[in-house]
Amino acid sequence: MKRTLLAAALLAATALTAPAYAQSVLRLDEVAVGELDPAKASDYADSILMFNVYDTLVIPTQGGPGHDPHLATSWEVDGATYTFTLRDGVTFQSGNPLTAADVVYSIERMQALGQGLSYLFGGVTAEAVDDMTVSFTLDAPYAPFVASLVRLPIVDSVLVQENATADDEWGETFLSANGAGTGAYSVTSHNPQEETVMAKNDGYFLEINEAAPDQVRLRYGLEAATVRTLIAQGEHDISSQWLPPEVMQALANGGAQLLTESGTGGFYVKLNTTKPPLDDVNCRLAITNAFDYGTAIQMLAITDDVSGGSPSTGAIPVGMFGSNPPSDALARDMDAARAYLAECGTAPGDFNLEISWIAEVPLEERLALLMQANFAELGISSSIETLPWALFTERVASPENTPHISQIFVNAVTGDPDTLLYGMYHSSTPGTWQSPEYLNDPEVDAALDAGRQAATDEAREAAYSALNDRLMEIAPTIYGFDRQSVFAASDRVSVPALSDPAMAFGLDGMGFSFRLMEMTE
Amino acid sequence: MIRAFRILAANPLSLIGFILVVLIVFAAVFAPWIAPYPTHNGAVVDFLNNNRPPSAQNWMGTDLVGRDIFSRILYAYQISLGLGLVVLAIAPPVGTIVGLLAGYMGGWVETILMRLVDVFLSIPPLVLAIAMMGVLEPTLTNAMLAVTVMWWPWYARLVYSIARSEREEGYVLAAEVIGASSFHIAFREILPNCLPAILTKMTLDMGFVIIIASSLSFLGLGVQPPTPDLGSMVAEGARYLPDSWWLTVFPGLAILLVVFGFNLLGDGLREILGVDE
Amino acid sequence: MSPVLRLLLRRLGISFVVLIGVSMLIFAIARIIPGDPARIALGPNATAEQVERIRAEMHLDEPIPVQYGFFLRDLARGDLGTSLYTNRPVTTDIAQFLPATLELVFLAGLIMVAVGLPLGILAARYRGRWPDHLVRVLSLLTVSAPSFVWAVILMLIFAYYLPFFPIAGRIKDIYEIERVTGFMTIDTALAGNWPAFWNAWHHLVLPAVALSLSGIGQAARLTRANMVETYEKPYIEMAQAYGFFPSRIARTYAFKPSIIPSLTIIGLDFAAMLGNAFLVEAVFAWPGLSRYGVAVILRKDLNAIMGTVLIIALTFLIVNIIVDLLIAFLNPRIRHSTRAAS
Amino acid sequence: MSPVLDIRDLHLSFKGYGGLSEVLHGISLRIEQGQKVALVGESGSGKSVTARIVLGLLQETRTARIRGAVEFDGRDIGAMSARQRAALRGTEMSMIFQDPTSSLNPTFTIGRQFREVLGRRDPGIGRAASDARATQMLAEVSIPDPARVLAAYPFQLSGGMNQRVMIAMALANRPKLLLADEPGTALDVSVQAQTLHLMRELVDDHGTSVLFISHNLGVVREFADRLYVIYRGRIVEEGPAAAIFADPRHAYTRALMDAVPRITGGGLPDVPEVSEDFLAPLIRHEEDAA
Repeated sequence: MKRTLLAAALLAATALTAPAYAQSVLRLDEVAVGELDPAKASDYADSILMFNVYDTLVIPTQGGPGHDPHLATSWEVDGATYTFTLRDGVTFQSGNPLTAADVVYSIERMQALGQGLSYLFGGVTAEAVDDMTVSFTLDAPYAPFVASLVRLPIVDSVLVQENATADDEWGETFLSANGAGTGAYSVTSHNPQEETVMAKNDGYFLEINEAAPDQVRLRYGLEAATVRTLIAQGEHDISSQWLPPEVMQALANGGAQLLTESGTGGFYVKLNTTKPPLDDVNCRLAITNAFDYGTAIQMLAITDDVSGGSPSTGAIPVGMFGSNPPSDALARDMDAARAYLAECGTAPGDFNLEISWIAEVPLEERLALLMQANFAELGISSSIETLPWALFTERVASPENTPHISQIFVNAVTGDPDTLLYGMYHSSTPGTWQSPEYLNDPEVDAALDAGRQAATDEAREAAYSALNDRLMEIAPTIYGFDRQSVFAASDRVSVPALSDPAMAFGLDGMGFSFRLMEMTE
Repeated sequence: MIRAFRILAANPLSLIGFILVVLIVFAAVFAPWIAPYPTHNGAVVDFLNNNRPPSAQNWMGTDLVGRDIFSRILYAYQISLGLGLVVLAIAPPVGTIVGLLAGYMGGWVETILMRLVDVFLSIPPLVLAIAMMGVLEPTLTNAMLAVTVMWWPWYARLVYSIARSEREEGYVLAAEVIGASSFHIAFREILPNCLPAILTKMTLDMGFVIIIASSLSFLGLGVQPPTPDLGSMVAEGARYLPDSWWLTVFPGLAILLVVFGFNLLGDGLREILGVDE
Repeated sequence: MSPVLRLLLRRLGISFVVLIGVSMLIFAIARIIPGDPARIALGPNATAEQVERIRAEMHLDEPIPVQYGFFLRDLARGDLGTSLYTNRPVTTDIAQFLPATLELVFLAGLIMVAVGLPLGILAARYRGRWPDHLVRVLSLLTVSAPSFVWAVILMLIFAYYLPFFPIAGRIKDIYEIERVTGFMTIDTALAGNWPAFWNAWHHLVLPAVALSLSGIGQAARLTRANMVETYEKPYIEMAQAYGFFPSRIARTYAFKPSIIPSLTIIGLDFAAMLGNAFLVEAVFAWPGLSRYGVAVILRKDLNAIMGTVLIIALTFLIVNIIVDLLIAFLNPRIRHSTRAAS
Repeated sequence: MSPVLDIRDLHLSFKGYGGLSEVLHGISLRIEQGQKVALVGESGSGKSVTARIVLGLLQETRTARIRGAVEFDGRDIGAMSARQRAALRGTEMSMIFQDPTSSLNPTFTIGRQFREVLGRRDPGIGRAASDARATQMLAEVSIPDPARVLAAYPFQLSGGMNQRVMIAMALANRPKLLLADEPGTALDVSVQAQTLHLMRELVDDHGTSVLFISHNLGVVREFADRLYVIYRGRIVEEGPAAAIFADPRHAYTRALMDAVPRITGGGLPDVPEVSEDFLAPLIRHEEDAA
């Protein structure tokens, strides 16, 4: 009798919790907390927020190279000066009109706060020529400047200044909890650690697809098992890219679709070139040759067609300036490894390598174990250390605290190789999460500078090709594999930008423009 | 001793506990000989055989890098039991000394020491250990340290309460009258009266220490890979529910089994030694 | 002054002293942290000037006792600093996450008492017979696994294989509930949104049961032990000699004297639940203080760590004072600490 | 008229780890209406278990094996169900215990406990009726301020006061038989004597039969009409109290009497030296021997 009652209560509870949706809702998740302040945005979750709440002057062309006008209608280049004409009649979500002053305020705010991707705009001076015209002057030639503008979100300067205080002159408190953009989605609520809720902005300056979601819920820090079950039960729509391959596989087997985003980044196993024995190039080459590239690729396979990565051919992902052809895939070579090890000044038993992995990315633990086993075949000793992301970024600030081996997924934040490689290998940018190598090599510096200053695509290609060769020679990094981000999604949503190569943006996170998605239910 | 065993044997539950503990200790000590894949406690990967359900080759399946879960559980028992032994070798003596000093000396020594104990006891045990592990590097030694730091106050309080009541007993007064030193009275007269309670608590605590230690590693604050640890095996496997259930369920049951064994045994010992809960 | 009031004042005084001690302990733990908190705070691309600015803001360049002084001063103003992780005041974070944890722990505590005590009474009433043995095995079993193991097992059975309960969160996201108390079960009721109310309960049950299991075992064992001791007391024999039914003796005569010594330990078990919530919240993606605590600890977010531990210690002290008062209320010896007649 | 209590050839044994061990080896005992009978022996002699068999408490335990007849008011207790036996307790028979303070429940007021007891006879009794009856009973045991005592908890009262409360409670339902197990041994000697005196007056007034259990012949002398001396589960001497005191014939009885002066302190009794003579057969004094 009691059991029947309980069952009835459960049924009642279930029945009561499934009313029809009044409006279409898209639910997705990210592992890290989303940073809503656009000047501080750097990782994937931040990018998703930024690209939807804010707009930029240009956006990458879908399905091809180059950039299209967005908040700007056109631009002119005159030496180191870029002049942009703004689109008429654009208003912020607050109702304030977009003016050149907003653009100037946005870049100055970013430079003043000095966080996130502000380093992209180091030597740039902005000026409002008139209400609708803004010019940028660069203090050194920078070929990918237009590309970098996809990382300059335009904020509502009037609204932010209204909410700034004497202690907080750039309105950081306000912008960390509220949106102030022109974007297709406005922030309804933002709970760090829990979720950000966004709603469609009816006043958006472009047409928004009718079927685009009315409401979007971006949840943070869900467990893989939770996401897996929620998607299977139809209560979640798009997973993060950090689900382990097995879970993606289980979802795909259960009928979920797999969305992909590729071509702008790779998995880099970074070697601290200042710490013995890895300060010796032969010791580094011994371990880069011992790494089992084939098994790593095998681990990434999700289905027969979809994989989390493709074989690496060198320091630059296939498809970018200076990359090697796909046929040059790197492979394990134990004979070469042994030969280099013989030249290495340190006995294998004395290596004592610290192999770190980022706690938020379970896949890296497996790669760490793979490396440990690979190196052990040469007799090289090592230990494994788990580092949460925040702690990792703190540790790499000094060469002594930086582990021997760090595993990083790096993407070109603007889609251009400069933003992928300059931060990693130029001697002027040591000690960030991108550069735990602490590489200091004049040849590499020269090639990087040439690449960013070159006027033509041919010259850039040549510069990055030389860079690639040099980076293979001195082996500061194990170039693990070219990254392809994979997301599992329910069939309630269709995302052309993440499933049709002709619609892809070639910029990480941009595929999550909600206005281009369609809810099919 | 023989009498103790006979009482144990008369109580089937305690006997089961005793057998469980003996079996697990045996399996842990002789893991290198018993484990079907003795190399799997360390840096071994076998991606051709990863994430396999239980089979004749791998009784409890394999984990995500292809290691035999049964073998790793046996090695993980070494870590759990070792940690328990170290904690119980340090915390009770420290707590006992503090408790004796406070209980026998009285006065400001008592006030200061017991307020200190109160401070430690007013943070839930696991929270204190988590906070400590949060600022320390996650290593086995630090995990032992964190658990020990949260553990000694319980012994201090136990010994203190016994010492305080014994302080008024005739034999202590008699010793004071003949001019015995405080040290002599505290350690030679009072301490022996605390021993049965301390010993019983230690047996019962073994299981509890294992639970706390596995909780720390469940949260990623304990032993680091590739060293096998029951708590981190459960945490790791939980990401792959419900498909790869064996990753979580077997290590979870392994914790249950060893702690259950110690609890059954401790429960029996309590009856034998006649100590109240 | 009534004895109960005197007891309350005394307990408050001691608690205050203990809380100061706790703050010192937490402060000490937080300052042995390896690494530079200012740099952790600013993230990967910070400049040296920014690091200096934050160091000065956080008083990191002052001697430790001065830092502690600043910490206490801010504490007295109810200012726990800013979380480096969420960029918000720690008090705001705690206010957001604490109710979820308390809701979970309260229900778990309730289940512990509602199931554990009757089981203990049953075992004592039939001591030495099969219900006693069964309760003994069950309670030993429940205390033998950490709550994350129970959480995983319950989840596997009752959420995955038999999908009776949801696996994560506090409520289905279609319900927009205005936050009044932060307790989802109360806020939904206040809003009069009954489907949401049931849904909140539906989410709460499984985590609460997982959290309560080891407490149930503890409570049952303890109650049984105290009841058995009480059964040896002459007044129980007297009750038997007056022919009261065994069930009435168990419920009335033996239970009340037995529950008094149990209460202190049940209070401690409640504290243990605040700790174990760290494990259960992790499994059920419960957006509570414990999950926040783990996140800030993993990120070495000093202010947030100190704030979280302090608030948990405070909650624990409050619970203990409540338990003491409850004991005083139940135990006439404390309530009437003077003799009425002699 | 049948006797209030008639025990014939009562055997009791307990099942333990080493098999059955017999505690009572066939004792017989009779209490007539209004008679005050004492059962005297050292601790462990079997006198307390006898009382618990009469109350029907030992019958409820699984380890006890009972043989022989126990008739209360003409009805065989052994043949009754547990429920029927329980129905007799607190109504037809009641008991007074050794330590009054610890025998009263520490968490309830005296008034509440009176109400529970009176409820045995009259389940629907209200608070006012119960308090009135309790006040009357307390007055009978010469308690000066009944209202205050009813509101008090046992630990707030002295031992002597609690003893009187317990006597009042035991007689509140006008039982036919009162069992008194070493009453007041825990108390001061003078207080003990006082309350025993009071108890004797009361039972005489009410015409209640009493089975008085004690190790102390000195206490019994004041109280009992008839005496049974028990040693190791056997009655060794029985008869009118006066007759036995005048002429103790059994070696054990004599040993107990010699011990009297030393045990008036109320502490542990000085057990007489064990002697072969103590195992001598039962000696029965004739009714008219006095």
